[in-house]
Parts: sequence; C-alpha cells; structure tokens
Amino acid sequence: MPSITEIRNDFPILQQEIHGHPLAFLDSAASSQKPVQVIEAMDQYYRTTHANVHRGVHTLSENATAAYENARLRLARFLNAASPREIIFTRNATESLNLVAYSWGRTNLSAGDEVLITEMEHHSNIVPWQLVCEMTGATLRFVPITSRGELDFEALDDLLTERTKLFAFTAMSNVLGTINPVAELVEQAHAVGAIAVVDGAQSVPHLATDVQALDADFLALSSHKMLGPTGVGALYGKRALLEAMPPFLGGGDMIREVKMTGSSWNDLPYKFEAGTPAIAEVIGLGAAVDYLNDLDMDWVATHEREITTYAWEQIHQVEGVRVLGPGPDRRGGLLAFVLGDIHPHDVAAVLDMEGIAVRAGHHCAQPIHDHYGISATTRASFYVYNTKAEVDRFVAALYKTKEIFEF
Amino acid sequence: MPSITEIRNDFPILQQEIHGHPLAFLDSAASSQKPVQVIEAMDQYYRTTHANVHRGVHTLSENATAAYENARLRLARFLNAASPREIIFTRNATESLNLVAYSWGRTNLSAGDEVLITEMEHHSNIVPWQLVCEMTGATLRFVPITSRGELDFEALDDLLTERTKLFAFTAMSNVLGTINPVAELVEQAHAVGAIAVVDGAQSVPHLATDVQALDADFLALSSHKMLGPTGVGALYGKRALLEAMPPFLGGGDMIREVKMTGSSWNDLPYKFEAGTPAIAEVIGLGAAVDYLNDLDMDWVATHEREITTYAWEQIHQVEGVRVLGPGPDRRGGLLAFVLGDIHPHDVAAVLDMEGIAVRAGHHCAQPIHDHYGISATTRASFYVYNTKAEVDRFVAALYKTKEIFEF
Amino acid sequence: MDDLYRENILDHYRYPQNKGHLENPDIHYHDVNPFCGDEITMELKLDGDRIVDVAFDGKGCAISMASASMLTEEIKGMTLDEVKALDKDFILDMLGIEIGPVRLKCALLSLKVVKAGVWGLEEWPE
Amino acid sequence: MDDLYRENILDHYRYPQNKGHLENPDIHYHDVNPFCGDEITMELKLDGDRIVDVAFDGKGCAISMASASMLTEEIKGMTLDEVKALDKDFILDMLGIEIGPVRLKCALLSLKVVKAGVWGLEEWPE
Ligand SMILES: Cc1ncc(COP(=O)(O)O)c(C=O)c1O
Ligand SMILES: Cc1ncc(COP(=O)(O)O)c(C=O)c1O
Repeated sequence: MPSITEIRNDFPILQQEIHGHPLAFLDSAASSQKPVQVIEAMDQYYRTTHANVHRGVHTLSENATAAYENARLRLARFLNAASPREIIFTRNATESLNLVAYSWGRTNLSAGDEVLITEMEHHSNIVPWQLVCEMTGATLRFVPITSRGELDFEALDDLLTERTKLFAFTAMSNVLGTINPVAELVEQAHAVGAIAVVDGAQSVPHLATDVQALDADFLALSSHKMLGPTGVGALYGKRALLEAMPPFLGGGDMIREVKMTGSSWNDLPYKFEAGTPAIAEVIGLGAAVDYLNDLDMDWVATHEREITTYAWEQIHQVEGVRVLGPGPDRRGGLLAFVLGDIHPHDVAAVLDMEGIAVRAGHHCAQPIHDHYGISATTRASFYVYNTKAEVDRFVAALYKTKEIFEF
Repeated sequence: MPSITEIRNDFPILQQEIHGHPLAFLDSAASSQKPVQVIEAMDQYYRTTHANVHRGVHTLSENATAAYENARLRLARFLNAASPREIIFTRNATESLNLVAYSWGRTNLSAGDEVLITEMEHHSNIVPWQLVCEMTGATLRFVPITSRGELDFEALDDLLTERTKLFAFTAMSNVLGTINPVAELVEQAHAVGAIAVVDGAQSVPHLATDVQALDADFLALSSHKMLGPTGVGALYGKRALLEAMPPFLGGGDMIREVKMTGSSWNDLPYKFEAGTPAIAEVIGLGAAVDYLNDLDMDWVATHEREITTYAWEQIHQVEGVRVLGPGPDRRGGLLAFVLGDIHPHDVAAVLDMEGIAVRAGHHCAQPIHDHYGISATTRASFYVYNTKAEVDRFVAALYKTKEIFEF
Repeated sequence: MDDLYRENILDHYRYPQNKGHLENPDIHYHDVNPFCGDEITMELKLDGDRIVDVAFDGKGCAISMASASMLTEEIKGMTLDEVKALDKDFILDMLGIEIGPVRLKCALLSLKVVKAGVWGLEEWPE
Repeated sequence: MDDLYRENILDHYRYPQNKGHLENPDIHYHDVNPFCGDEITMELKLDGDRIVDVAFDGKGCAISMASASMLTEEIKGMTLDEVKALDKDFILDMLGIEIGPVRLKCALLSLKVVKAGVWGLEEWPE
C-alpha cells in the first residue's frame, strides 16, 4: 500500500504555495496533475530517442517506434483489450467520440434510426451525436435522470428500441458523480441490436476498466485526466467494428497504397491514425498507466471512496450547500454543489485565495444543469494525491466564502 | 549570428553516439529534434502550472490559459496572421488539412466542382481530398510535374478553371525539395474564384512565412517539424472563411450553448478546438517559435541553403547517385535520391551503422515516386543543427554502402 | 488578487445599479459567456447618438454583475462613438483589480454585449 | 546490428532462391508493406496439403528479399498446417540477426504473404 506522502512527493506541482497557502488541488476531474515518472519519461524521450515513427529504419526511429507501440500494448492491457490493434490514439476523449460519430455513424445511420444518449452527458458525448444526426437524418434521444441524479431505467426501457442503432453514455458523470452500471447498459443496448459507446473519460482514471468484461463496443478516454500528458487520448473499439469502418482522417500512416485514382487503407490501428502521432505523449501515457498499475487501481478506487465519503459528510455540515447527484456509495470522487445563491465563480475565486483549486461553471454539461434549473456549480474532485486534510481546508474555505458574501 | 556549436549544444539528443559514432541526424524533414528550451518549457509547465484551460477561475487554470493563449499569439505573429483567432490548434498538419476538407469541403463542394492538387503532394494533402470528393461528388485533379521536378505551369493553366473550387498544394515538396511559388499560385487560384490551401508542413520550419503576403486562405503546419513537440499542429485560416464554416469536431470548449434540441458555436478559434487541447504541447510550440525567432528565419534559410548546396555538390561525386528534383538554388534543405539499384532501406541501414540517420521509403508521397517509376528513395534532410562535416560523413557512408552491395 | 472582492465590487454586486429593463429601448442585446454560461442583456435609450438611459439584466458572478452595474453608470451620457472606443483597459481601470484571462471574460461580458448592441460586434473586445 | 548484412543475407539477396513464378500455382497471394511500399508475391504448388513447389517475386530491400528467398527454401516440403504455425521467432532464427520493429516488417513481409495465402490472414503475424 503506497503512502500518501510518497505519492504526493511524486507530483512536483503540489509542492507549491498559491496566495501564501499550500496548493490543494481539487480539480482533477478537469485535468489531473502528473507524477515525475510521466514528466521524465517524455523529457528522456526528447533527450535521447525522438524521431518519427513507423517509417524510419535508423536507430532512433526504430527505438521511438518500439517505445510508442509498447505504450499502446500497456494501455491495451490496462483496459484488457483483446489486442493492441483495438487501441487507437487520438487527441482526447472528445476526438475519440467524434471518430465513432463520423466513421461509424455516417456509415450506419440514416433517417428513421435513433441515437440514444443521456441527459447527464458531457458536451463531448452530446455534440458529436447532434452533428452526425444532422448529417444522416437520424434522431437523437436523451435518457432522463431521476431526482437522485441517476439514469431513469424505466424511461430507458421505453427509449431503447429496435430503432436505436447506437447508445452512448458516460461510465461516470463529471457533474453528478454518478457511476453508471456499464455492463448492464451495454447488455441492454445489445439486446435491441444497438452498439454501445462508453465515455470513459471520468471512469478510466479512477476505476479498474475491463472492456471485454463490459462488452463495450467503443470506449473513449483522455490521457490528461489519468496522470498522463495533454495532447493524447484513445479510442478502444472492437476489432470487427473497426475493421468494417471507413477511415476518418486521411493522410500519412493510415494508407496501404495511395494512387492518384484512389487509395486503400492500412491495417488496424493505423487506419485511424493519420499523420505523425503524438509520440512523446503516447509514451507519457504509457508511463501514467505504469504508475496507476503500481498504485493498483483497487487502491485508487478505495482511496477516493474514503476521501469522497469524508468530504460528503463534511460538506453537508455547511448550511446552504446542495450537492448534486447520489450518495457517496454510488458516486465517483467528485462533488458538484451550489452554495446558496453565491455564484460558483465567486466560490471558486474565494477558495483560490486560500490555495484551493476547484472548478466552477457548467463543466461542459449544460443539459444536466438545465435539468436542475441552474447555470453553474462549483466542483471539488479528488484523486490519488488528495488528503482528508485538504478536504478540511476546503470546507473551512466554504465558511469563509459565506462570510464574504454575507450568506 | 548564432554559432553552430552553441546551437548544437541546445539539442541534448545530438550529444549521443549511435553504433559507436556521433549521431548525425539527417532526418529532420520527417521530424526535427527539440532544443532544451522547448523540452524545459513543457517540463516546467507540468511542474508548476498545469490545469485545464478556459473554464477554471483558480490560479493554475488562469496561468495555464494565459500561457496557452500567449503561445497562440506568438505563432500568429510568426506567421503574420491578422489575428490570433485565425490560428486553430490541431494534432498535426494532417488534421489541419482534414479540418478544411471536412468543414469547408463538405459545405462548399458538390458534383461538377473540381478540387485541384499536385502530383508532388504528401499523402496528407491527397487522401483528405480523395475522401471529400467521394463524399461530395466533386472531381479531384492533379497538376503534373515537369522532368525537372517542378510544377508544370502550362498544365496548371489548363487545369485551373472556374470549375476549380479549391487548389491545395505544398509550399515545399518533402521528396523533391521543390519550393513552389506560393504567392503566384494563390493568386492564380483566386483569379478563377478558387480558395488556396497551402501545405506548409515543410516550408514553415525553414522559410519565413507571411500568410498575409501570400494571401493564403488556409495554411497547415506541424509543430514537430519546427523544433516543437509532437501532438500539436496548427491551421491558419482567413477569419471570414473560418467564421462561415460549420464546426468539424463537436464537444467541450467549441460550443456557445448546448441544449438537448441543438447547439450553437463558440467564437473563433474555439469553434474548431473541441475538447481539452494539447496545452503543454502548444506551450512547447510557443517556445519553438521563440527559438526560431531568436535564430532568425533568414539565418535559418541561409544556413540550410549553404549545407544543401554543399551536399548537392558532394553527393554528385558519388557515381550511381540520382537526386530527384531541382537544383540547390530552387530547393529546400533535403535531398531524396536513389543509389544504383540498392534499396533505400539498405542504404539507410548501412548509414545507420555509421551513426547517420536518414529516411528511406516513399516518404508518404507515393504518386511522385510512381511518377519516377520507383517505389522508394533515401532522403537526407538538414536543419539548423547540421554541419558540412556531417555531410562529409554522409557521403563517405554512401561509398561504404556501395562497397557492401558491390555496386 | 486578494482584493478581487473589494468593497466597491461587492457593493455593486449586492446593490446593482440600473438593473432591470427599459420600456421600448432603442438598442437591446443579449449574449452568453460560452465558457461558463453566464448571460447579460443590455438595453439603451438614445437621444440622437447619446445614451440617455441604460439597463442591464442577467445572471453571473460578482465580477460580471459588478462590472455590468458599474458600466451602466459609466456609459450613461456617452455617445455611441464613445462607447465604441471603450476597451479592456477601461474596464480594468473601472474595476480597479487585477484579473486573469479566464475571469477577464466575466469582467468583459457586459462591455462585449453593449458594444455588440451598439456596433454589431460579434466577438470579445480585445 | 553491425551484422545486419551478414554474408548469408547478402548471398540470398544477390542470388535469390525460387525467385519467379510457377505455372498454375494452387495458392497465389500478393501484398505490400504499407509503411514503405515494398511488395511480395508468393506462389505455392500443393500435393494434398503439402507444399511441393514455391516461388516468390517482388521488390524490396535486402532484408525482405533475403527473408523471402530463405523462407521459400524452408517451407518447401512443409504442410499447410506447419506453415500456419510459423511465427516471428521462426523468421528471426532463420535470418540470425537482431532487428528493430520497423525493419521487422520488412523481414516478415514474405511470411505475412504466404500465411495470408494459406490462411486468408489479413494482418501482420505477431
Ligand atoms: C509536405 C508534407 N505535408 C504534410 C505532412 C504531414 O505532417 P504530419 O505527419 O505532421 O501531419 C508532411 C510530413 O510528413 C509533409 O512533409
Ligand atoms: C465525462 C466526460 N466526457 C468527456 C470529456 C472530454 O474530455 P476531453 O476534453 O479530454 O476530450 C470529459 C472531460 O472534460 C468528461 O468529464
């Protein structure tokens, strides 16, 4: 079992003061911090190994290619994909979802078909479907949520029909914290012949993920939320689906042969990786996967549950706080809340003066905020490096906020 | 005037030996190396500043946003764009070109229209147009090249008609080295009412670029070829065109408002930057721009011309060498060649044993290789850190290759 | 930063000036901050090209509301051309605080909206 | 790496075995290496499920051509099931050299092609 002090020492950014207070970083759901192991993996790559991959026969290019492909293999294992060919590197979870929308969606959707998503989705799992429905004439439907902030499973039963061709949903809401029953939802989608697209941006960093056990058809993730660098994400896709799909972006590396009269496509995963990839970033993501494996994803989940339960209890001591979403036993490591009628920007700004970083806004999820009739919330989110002491400081700063705003 | 020794000292990767020889890196056209200034800018960012941008009001997010947007400003100035809003960050030049194809192309092309490109294009400036022509029914045409490896301007006159809606061409060929007369080509495109898309992947790292003087409608570039990190590229686009285009990728950051019934789009450049951007990479690219500015782009061009002219003279001493493309006065800093019938992979492999990194293959430009009836070439390419001494070692190694292969 | 919430800002936030709506405004404009969803409506009543009355409505944080409130006081009596000439620095001087690029969007929303109304400006003032 | 071009490899490259075409082959398959454009055709003549004759044609580097030449010698006389069981390590042993991931694709192209022909395999052998 790793000690939290040891873990914190791996994160250089946490060793600083903000406005005279030690930084308490409670904004990992937006983007996590990076351990030295990840930073140094990229640094070393640039200092010793960099060259373009896949087409160079010189030593640097051979080594860069090996490092890049090895990171793919480690991510495939981390997700328990059947093959590294099922891992496509993208810029972020957003691009992963767009890839499915453009490539699978434009080929398989037409008027009369339905795409089903949920009211608790991040914009990145809404807008691509709005766009592809507009292109294809398919209809977009939303699964509503209950007053507890969970999916309305009765409504789902009615909405999921043989017209549904694709059901896309988040494994964990970035506002409500709700952890959805992914395997069951996938099964329900399959039962009506729909494919299941899982937005794993919030879940993969925090909960062990086994794409084969979940039987997900696609799963999207972002490196920057799971201790890895910015600039890279991944799409897991079942091989048979990926094989059948047309390419998305065209260019170098994704082709088999280019003739002036037309082109043919490379094998998976390259068919979907056009142009020079995010080589250093993929290698950094590989180092992040190693770091999470070393911590052990079960430990990560347990640690976060402990902090979240504690934070849930403490924040409910503060009068005027209303937390969105289900109780700590059914949520991931984040709390989005309102504090009376103080605007979340103002809450976050006062907390910042105390060295506490939280996010304020709609968190790229306007429909769920509309559902509650509010335009923004303040969100505290937790990760491997957070402590109960930081939760205490956070709650104390909420009292201070109330003071300033005389609420 | 910077000293070449000082410059080389900025590049940690160059300080190593490969197979017992000092590394001579002659593969910058595939991807350049990075100075410590760039590596450290990213390292420092992760150690002190990282947080997600644009939506956080806490100190780290404010600082990350400022650093990210400041890099955009510096790149805009480097290209002399009229406004930083005209700079959209992508993964690489390939994605930049696909963005134009998907967003502008799908909206503005239809059956009967023509897209014109050239026979010397990189796959990244061919395949996106093949794909969009297939989607829209437009016809793709190619400007042939002359025996000197330059565009056939007479043929161009015939091919560029009022049916042409878009003319896409490289500013510098990554195989022939040919530097195309961009401003003239843009003017010719405009004369028939077509828009001009410039592939600046090879030119921007090596030649001063002024998008306003060129009057280019779009220009694509990759960070990793211009001393910057992997995982980021940019698209310059004229504001009026970008404003009129529909979004490409949907998701966080690119929206104004998301309702279940539909969405509206954010202002430029955000409309085209969906999801969490490559924050550290953009900051690294900013540092690369600073480095190039410090060197001075005129010095860069002069230095490369000197090396290239010298290499041109030396390589022509080697019997059996045939260099593709025009003379050193009309080309950028690269030489792609065949050496008798020795396969380029074998040339590159022997050179690698001497510590010399060159690329072998079709360099993602099969049509131009088909034009010459060959399937691959060996390519040596030069950048700010290369020396004449490295050219000498390169040429000596060609003799050794001939020996091994008894040619 | 520690005086982000100076008394004058909190005062304007708690007791906003010119909040509400005008009857038959000559200029009416509404917009949102895409990064946070806050929104502001600005209404102007003109006499020739001079602003004789002004009102704002909307929801947002203390910075955006205080900025809007102060701005209404500032522009009452200005000509349209004078409003067109207002910039970021004017707002920062008006608020008297230092502010990062994200929060700046909050502070500038009301100016953006009023300029958009006056000029049809489609973007954040730079 | 320094013995990437050992004599046996250069020999097979200079004097390839079984290069050319068969009359009426039972199995014929062709593919390219997408990363470099090299290509190989493999032709097999069968007696039952045993390979009685084999030929290759194509263009490529010394590694890919030598590998193809050696492979034709190795598989002559094998059953189709035996060919299906061949893997990367078999090729590396056969060549007797160390090789990086990019160059590996050159070395494996002939095996890929022959397995694709025998089995309809659509991918690089792993
Ligand atoms: C002329 C040209 N265009 C486009 C590209 C594509 O660049 P990237 O792979 O970084 O997208 C390259 C680089 O290989 C190139 O040389
Ligand atoms: C649930 C969810 N989905 C998708 C995303 C999009 O991730 P990215 O911005 O890295 O593409 C996020 C992150 O903001 C998220 O929380």
